[in-house]
Amino acid sequence: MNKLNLSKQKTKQARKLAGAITRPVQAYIDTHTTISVERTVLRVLGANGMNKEGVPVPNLAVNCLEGKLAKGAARYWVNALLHYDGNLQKLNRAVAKGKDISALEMVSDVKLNKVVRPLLGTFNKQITANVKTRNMMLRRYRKKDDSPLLYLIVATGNIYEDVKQAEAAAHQGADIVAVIRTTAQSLLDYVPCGATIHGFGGTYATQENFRIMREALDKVAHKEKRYIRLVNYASGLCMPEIAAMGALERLDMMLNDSMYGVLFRDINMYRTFVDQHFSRMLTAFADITINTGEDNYLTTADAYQNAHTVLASQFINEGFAGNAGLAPRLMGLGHAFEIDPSLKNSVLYEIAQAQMVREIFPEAPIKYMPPTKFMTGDIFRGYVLNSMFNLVSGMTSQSIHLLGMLTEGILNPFMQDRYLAVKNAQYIMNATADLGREIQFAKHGIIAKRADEVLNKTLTFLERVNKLGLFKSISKGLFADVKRSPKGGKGYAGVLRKDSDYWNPVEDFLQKKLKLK
Amino acid sequence: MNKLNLSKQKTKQARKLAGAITRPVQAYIDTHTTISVERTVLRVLGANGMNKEGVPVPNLAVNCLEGKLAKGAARYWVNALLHYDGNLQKLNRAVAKGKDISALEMVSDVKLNKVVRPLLGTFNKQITANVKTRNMMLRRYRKKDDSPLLYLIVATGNIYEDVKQAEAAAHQGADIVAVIRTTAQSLLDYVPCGATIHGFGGTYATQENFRIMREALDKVAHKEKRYIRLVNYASGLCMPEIAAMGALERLDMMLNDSMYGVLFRDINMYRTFVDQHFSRMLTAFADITINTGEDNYLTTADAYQNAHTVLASQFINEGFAGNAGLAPRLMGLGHAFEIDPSLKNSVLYEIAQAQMVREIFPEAPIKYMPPTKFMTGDIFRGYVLNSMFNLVSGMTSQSIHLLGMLTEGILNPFMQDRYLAVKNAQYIMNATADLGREIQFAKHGIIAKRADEVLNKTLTFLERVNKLGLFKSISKGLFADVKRSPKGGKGYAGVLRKDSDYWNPVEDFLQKKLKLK
Amino acid sequence: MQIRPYGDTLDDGAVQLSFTLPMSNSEKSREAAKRFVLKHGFKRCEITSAEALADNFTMFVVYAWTKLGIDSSEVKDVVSAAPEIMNFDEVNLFIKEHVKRPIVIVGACTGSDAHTVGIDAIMNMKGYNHHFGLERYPMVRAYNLGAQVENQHLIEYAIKVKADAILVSQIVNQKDMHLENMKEFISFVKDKKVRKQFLLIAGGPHLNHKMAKEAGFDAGFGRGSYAEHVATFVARKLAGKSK
Amino acid sequence: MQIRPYGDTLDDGAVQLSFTLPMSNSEKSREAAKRFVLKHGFKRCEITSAEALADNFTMFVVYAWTKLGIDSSEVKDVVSAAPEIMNFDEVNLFIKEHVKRPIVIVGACTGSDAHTVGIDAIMNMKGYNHHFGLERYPMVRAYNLGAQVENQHLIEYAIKVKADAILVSQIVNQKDMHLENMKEFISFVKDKKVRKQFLLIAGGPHLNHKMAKEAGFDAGFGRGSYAEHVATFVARKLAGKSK
Ligand code: B12
Ligand code: B12
Ligand SMILES: Cc1ncc(COP(=O)(O)O)c(C=O)c1O
Ligand SMILES: Cc1ncc(COP(=O)(O)O)c(C=O)c1O
Repeated sequence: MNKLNLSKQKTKQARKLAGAITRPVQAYIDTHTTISVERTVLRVLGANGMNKEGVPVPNLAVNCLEGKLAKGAARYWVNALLHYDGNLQKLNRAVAKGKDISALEMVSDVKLNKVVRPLLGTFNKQITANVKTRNMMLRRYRKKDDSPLLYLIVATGNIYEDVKQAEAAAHQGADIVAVIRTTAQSLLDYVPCGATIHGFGGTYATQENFRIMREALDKVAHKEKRYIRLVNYASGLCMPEIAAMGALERLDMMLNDSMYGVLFRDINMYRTFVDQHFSRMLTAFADITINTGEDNYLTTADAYQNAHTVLASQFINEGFAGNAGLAPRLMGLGHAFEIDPSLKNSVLYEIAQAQMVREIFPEAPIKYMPPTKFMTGDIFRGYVLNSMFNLVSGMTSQSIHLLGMLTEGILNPFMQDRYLAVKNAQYIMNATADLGREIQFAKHGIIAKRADEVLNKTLTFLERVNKLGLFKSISKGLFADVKRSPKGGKGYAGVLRKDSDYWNPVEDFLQKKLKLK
Repeated sequence: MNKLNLSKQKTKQARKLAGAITRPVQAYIDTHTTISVERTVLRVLGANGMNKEGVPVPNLAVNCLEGKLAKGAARYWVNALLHYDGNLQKLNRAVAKGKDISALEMVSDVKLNKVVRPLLGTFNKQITANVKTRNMMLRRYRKKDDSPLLYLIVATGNIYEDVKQAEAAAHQGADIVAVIRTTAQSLLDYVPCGATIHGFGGTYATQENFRIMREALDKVAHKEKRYIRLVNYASGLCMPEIAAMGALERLDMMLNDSMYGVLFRDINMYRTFVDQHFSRMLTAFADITINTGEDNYLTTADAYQNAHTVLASQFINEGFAGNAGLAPRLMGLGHAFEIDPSLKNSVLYEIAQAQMVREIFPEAPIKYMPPTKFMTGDIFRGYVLNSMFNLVSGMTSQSIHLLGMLTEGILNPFMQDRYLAVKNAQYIMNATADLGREIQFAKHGIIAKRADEVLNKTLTFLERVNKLGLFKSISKGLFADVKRSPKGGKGYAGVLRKDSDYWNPVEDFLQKKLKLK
Repeated sequence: MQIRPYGDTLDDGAVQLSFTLPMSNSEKSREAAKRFVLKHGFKRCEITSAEALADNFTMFVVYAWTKLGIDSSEVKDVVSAAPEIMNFDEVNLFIKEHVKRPIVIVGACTGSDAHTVGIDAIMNMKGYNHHFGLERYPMVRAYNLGAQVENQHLIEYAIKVKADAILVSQIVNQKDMHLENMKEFISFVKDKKVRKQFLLIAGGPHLNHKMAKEAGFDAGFGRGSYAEHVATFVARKLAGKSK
Repeated sequence: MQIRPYGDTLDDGAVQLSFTLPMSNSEKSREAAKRFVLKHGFKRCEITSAEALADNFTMFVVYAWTKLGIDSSEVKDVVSAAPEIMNFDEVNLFIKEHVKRPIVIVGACTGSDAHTVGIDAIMNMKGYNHHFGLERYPMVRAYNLGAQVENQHLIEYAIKVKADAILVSQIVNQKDMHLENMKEFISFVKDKKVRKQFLLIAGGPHLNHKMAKEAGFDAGFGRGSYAEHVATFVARKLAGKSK
């Protein structure tokens, strides 16, 4: 696909710059860990459950390692496991009851290595089985054409209500169901446990909730003869933990961005960069597609003016993702249809941007967000904006198509809003099924020129970021008009330089599996 | 504009066939007149008013000419005028009171010719002034771009309510307002008089109603700084009379088709062919754009299967219109967006057909009808169908764009439906303003192939019609799946062969003006 | 059990509305719109959009929440004319076995209504939406008289061909003309004293079984009806086995 | 005078509705939908579309006609916070002439609400929709504290900079949290005994003047508000010349 005549040379240069930008950050990542990464390691190694106050075992375990965490929590966990006869259940129970695992006598590294192997084996088996099941179901209910996957959200706050709405969504035609998280969860430094029925504008991401929804969607998949992908958020202060949970419960996609938390949730940047790397190794291993969050830039900044920041961020996300072993086919790079609809030729610009992203990242399953910012209380107008979005998405072969809700400007979607959204997309994508293949763009026309212009601006922008360095660029507000200081934001205290004898068998395992070392 | 690579050769051939098809019909037309043509002549020569029972003077006058009409009603009218001292008012009053103008002593032809001259002069002045006023206003409120003219209907049945709704429509953004006629008017063999407030699914076409609406639209034009074109129907048994009324009251467009009445109103074909010719001479002289009715074919027959009958009919309408002195720029050839929306690539086929019509008739102000047949009670779905219609219309540069109503499948449009329709079209046409210029179609792609296929089928079809002759083709149901016998249908009794001394000074006048002789 | 609309939670009673008030667009007319909605029993409402259609007309989009519901027992008795539809083959077989002769059906779009597409959809050979029309049924003799047919003429024709059932199509419902016309039809049938001879069936986008029954017909069919609905109903009735 | 919706004729009372019932799509649920609508005072209604959203959920599109209207006198008293808006230049001039000093305005999006775009639209330099924000007004000192700001913090900040007016933005209205939060704000202001010191102004897509007044604010602004609305209101109030 090459309709825009984009310069290969320029995209190569952009990737080079993104490499240069991410390199120093990656060096930092490689030498650091976070409390959240450590908790994730424990989860992978079987940490589970919570105490009476609802504090999860991984948190309890890590909390008692103050001062020692830079050696790797795994060391103490696996050591403790030996003290409990290798019985995870017992260990979990003990930690939940307040057992301090830092105070136990330490065995040799050789011993630790031996004990950890079956734990990793179990993990390996679980994840491999999940990947197999997914692939089997995908093959069984293969989609007939290459039109975008239709993505619907549910957000009742109650996992059981969510299930009902997800079933309805699947019935209506969704290929993907995302369970929106309750508002403030990204700022919690732990992941709640169990099935939950109270959320605010969304439902808690818990492993049990994941399991319940997965089961429900598998059931409905057989009924509708369509595999329904499940999405949640590996994002916020517990990014890698949720990634692990998702891997275990066979989620198919994870919202996961290398900078979103920094920019939009004021999470510390060091914390985020380290966390995103570990999360992505996990999702890569579990064959889970990430969805990046560049679309968010366009809700606070003008979408026409700032198209290049989206592309720049995609290159950076791509760079980081590559570092974590994610194949391009798992990089759901994000962007959005957010240009002011009153702008003359706005749809042409949207086509230009969507086609550009499609061509620059040919293997990536591009995630395309519907209009949100310019959605008002006039649902009829909104319905038509969505139809243009559907048109552009289909004709530029976007991959992950978030359905626009005609009530976006008003309230959380009603059940009927989802139905209308699916019908809109299905009609337009079928009625224009081959439009993309059918048309060429004028060589120096508005569309081709616009794409070239955005690419040029992106290069200039990346050069600037490279000169300043990513940390400084963010603190100067180059992305999304938001300024964050390197040591500010939530969660910086949870970042640690790895000790020389830092031990992380899960990391080692993942790196080996992903051929990163 | 040549995006489809349509064969010039084939379109030339189609025009040749249309010429061959219309020629024998035209020969019939030239040697015949109808009661409606004769009434029209009298109207042009000042016949006006009605009797106590509401029978219009033109009808009263023509009615008393039984057996003599083949000599031309003008002869008797002008002769009678001499008997009333050249005072039209007196003559009209006398006829309304029952005066038989056939019984009066006849003066010489020379005398008649002399007396008719000032009458024609008055008519000439009125119409010329109308054309001038229109052109002046059009220049004054010139549209900035070449996007389609937005066409809205009003249909309250009450001319004063119509005015309110037309004003609102203009405020909302209409360029054209059509006053829909009351249901059965096309079958009346007279045109009612005066302002009317009771209609059924529409408002009576009367000269006074025309005047009232014209005045209102001129007022609103100054307010909105946009000339608002007024449309009515020169169609049915009184086709030429209404054309004359429209010319006098400065209507800007007239629904007028050479076969619509035959196919959809079961009006006799001879009657219709003769009437349409005279109507069109009048509209040509008054610089009024006709709108043909090919769109109607697609409401009873499948729009994909029968696209070629539309194109064939357009060639035939073009042929007849040319015979009547209409310039291509006044030929609003009709077609419609009526392909089953569930058909894969339906929008591509719509693009193909719309672009094809645009290219084959480059100077004609193509009239494009919105989806109607596939509009259901689901207004949201309907709103999106209309948005695709708006898209196709804008990108293929249609000229006269009838706005689709989201309630089309349910009821006569509400005021808010018109507003929503305008907003939909304005958004899409602005957001895709340059899309047509921006894209090319794949050389042997679906669109180009489809257009070629329709053109080929049209040729075959026209050949068949030519072989059978138009009269026989219609009686065999070749158009719109409707069969009509040559002498069947309404109004055949009103067709007469012209006598050798037939006198029609209005026809002579028009032919001279239009340089037809 | 009380039934209420479901927005995003059971019984939240959420309803979307739109309408136009003959007032200019202002805080005052927004308040008027709100009160108008609340006057209809809604407990809460929000004007989400207000757009001027003209100087003195404003269109509102409103979301409203109600506590009023309907009792499911209220609607228990509702039945459709042919609750269990037989398909093309089943109907023909059923007629062969139970009626034991072809059935005769006459239909038209009556009065001033000129819309043929609806009655054609039911009767013509090719049918509609991939559902064959009655003319295609081996066990049905179908006569489609087209549109703008006088009620009298239709009845006389039905008598002439000894029809089992008469189909009346009505598309236009402005000023309730469909109901008027249907009532006229029934009164003519009664005048002619042939009411018992025919199954009388009405159809059209603004009709349903209940409305048709109320107008004196035996059955009514609305939007989305096909030939097999009619055929099933007629066949079962003639076989005395309607369910 | 009674005011009723206008479909295509004065007082026809036509309203469009859509909603979902937790019932399967059937003649029965269509009847239920109809009765549900009629229960809300409509005289006549037509189900124009019924679509299954899931096995047990059906969405309806309905047109209904009502005879209920509202009395125009009922809504006579409705006023907006700033009925006659001054533009950018006029406001600045007005402040210069009548207040005779720059006015100080502090604003934030409060509570857990993280939406900054609304308050930015009113306050930031660049404004919104080609309407400059308050920061650009020469005669206004504007302090925008952003989103997720605690009510307490906002009030203390206002006291500190001697603000004339405090702007509170509330975007999220789920479970009425905007109103809760506004009430909390007012009670803190009262606790601090500074109610009289400030003009209190609330804004957001789910608010209007009336609602804000009811919550204890001096003014409220809804969708489509711009800086000049706020500036006009504050300037006039401070000059004692509000109209
Ligand atoms: C095509 C059409 C026309 C064509 C008709 C061609 C023809 N030969 O039929 C033409 C262009 C001639 C036309 C003219 C007019 N039309 Co018209 N037309 C339509 C249109 C676009 C489609 C109708 C259609 O074909 N539907 C498809 C069929 C298959 O659906 P259906 O009729 O509902 O039938 C189904 C069911 O109802 C049922 N059914 C129907 N009949 C029967 C009978 C039996 C026994 C059974 C069992 C079932 C059954 O089964 C069918 C299949 O599922 C509709 C809008 C729309 N989208 O519905 C307007 C519409 C019906 N027309 C309308 C109007 C007002 C007119 C005019 C009066 C306009 C005018 N002022 O000139 C004229 C005059 C017609 C007249 N005197 O009756 C209005 C009616 C408004 C109303 N609610 O009363 C509509 C709704 C458009 C609108 N929104 O204004 N029209
Ligand atoms: C952009 C956006 C976001 C961005 C916010 C970025 C930012 N920094 O602001 C991000 C992506 C972060 C976001 C997150 C969320 N959002 Co949000 N978001 C939106 C969106 C798309 C646009 C809002 C917007 O910018 N509008 C443009 C501005 C200019 O309009 P406005 O805010 O109405 O302001 C105008 C007037 O109201 C008024 N005004 C506003 N404030 C004030 C103050 C004063 C003093 C005055 C005078 C006037 C005034 O003047 C302004 C100019 O005219 C809306 C949907 C929509 N189209 O409205 C959803 C929306 C507001 N979000 C919603 C939700 C639920 C969320 C989340 C809770 C989702 C989740 N579960 O994670 C989160 C969490 C946020 C939180 N804790 O509050 C819902 C709210 C539902 C409801 N009715 O309660 C909406 C409606 C989307 C939806 N349909 O579900 N969101
Ligand atoms: C990449 C990414 N992560 C997370 C989120 C959700 O945000 P949070 O859960 O932090 O509120 C979004 C929201 O759009 C996102 O794009
Ligand atoms: C060319 C033409 N004439 C007339 C009409 C109106 O029909 P009538 O007034 O005969 O009912 C139409 C309707 O669409 C038409 O296309």
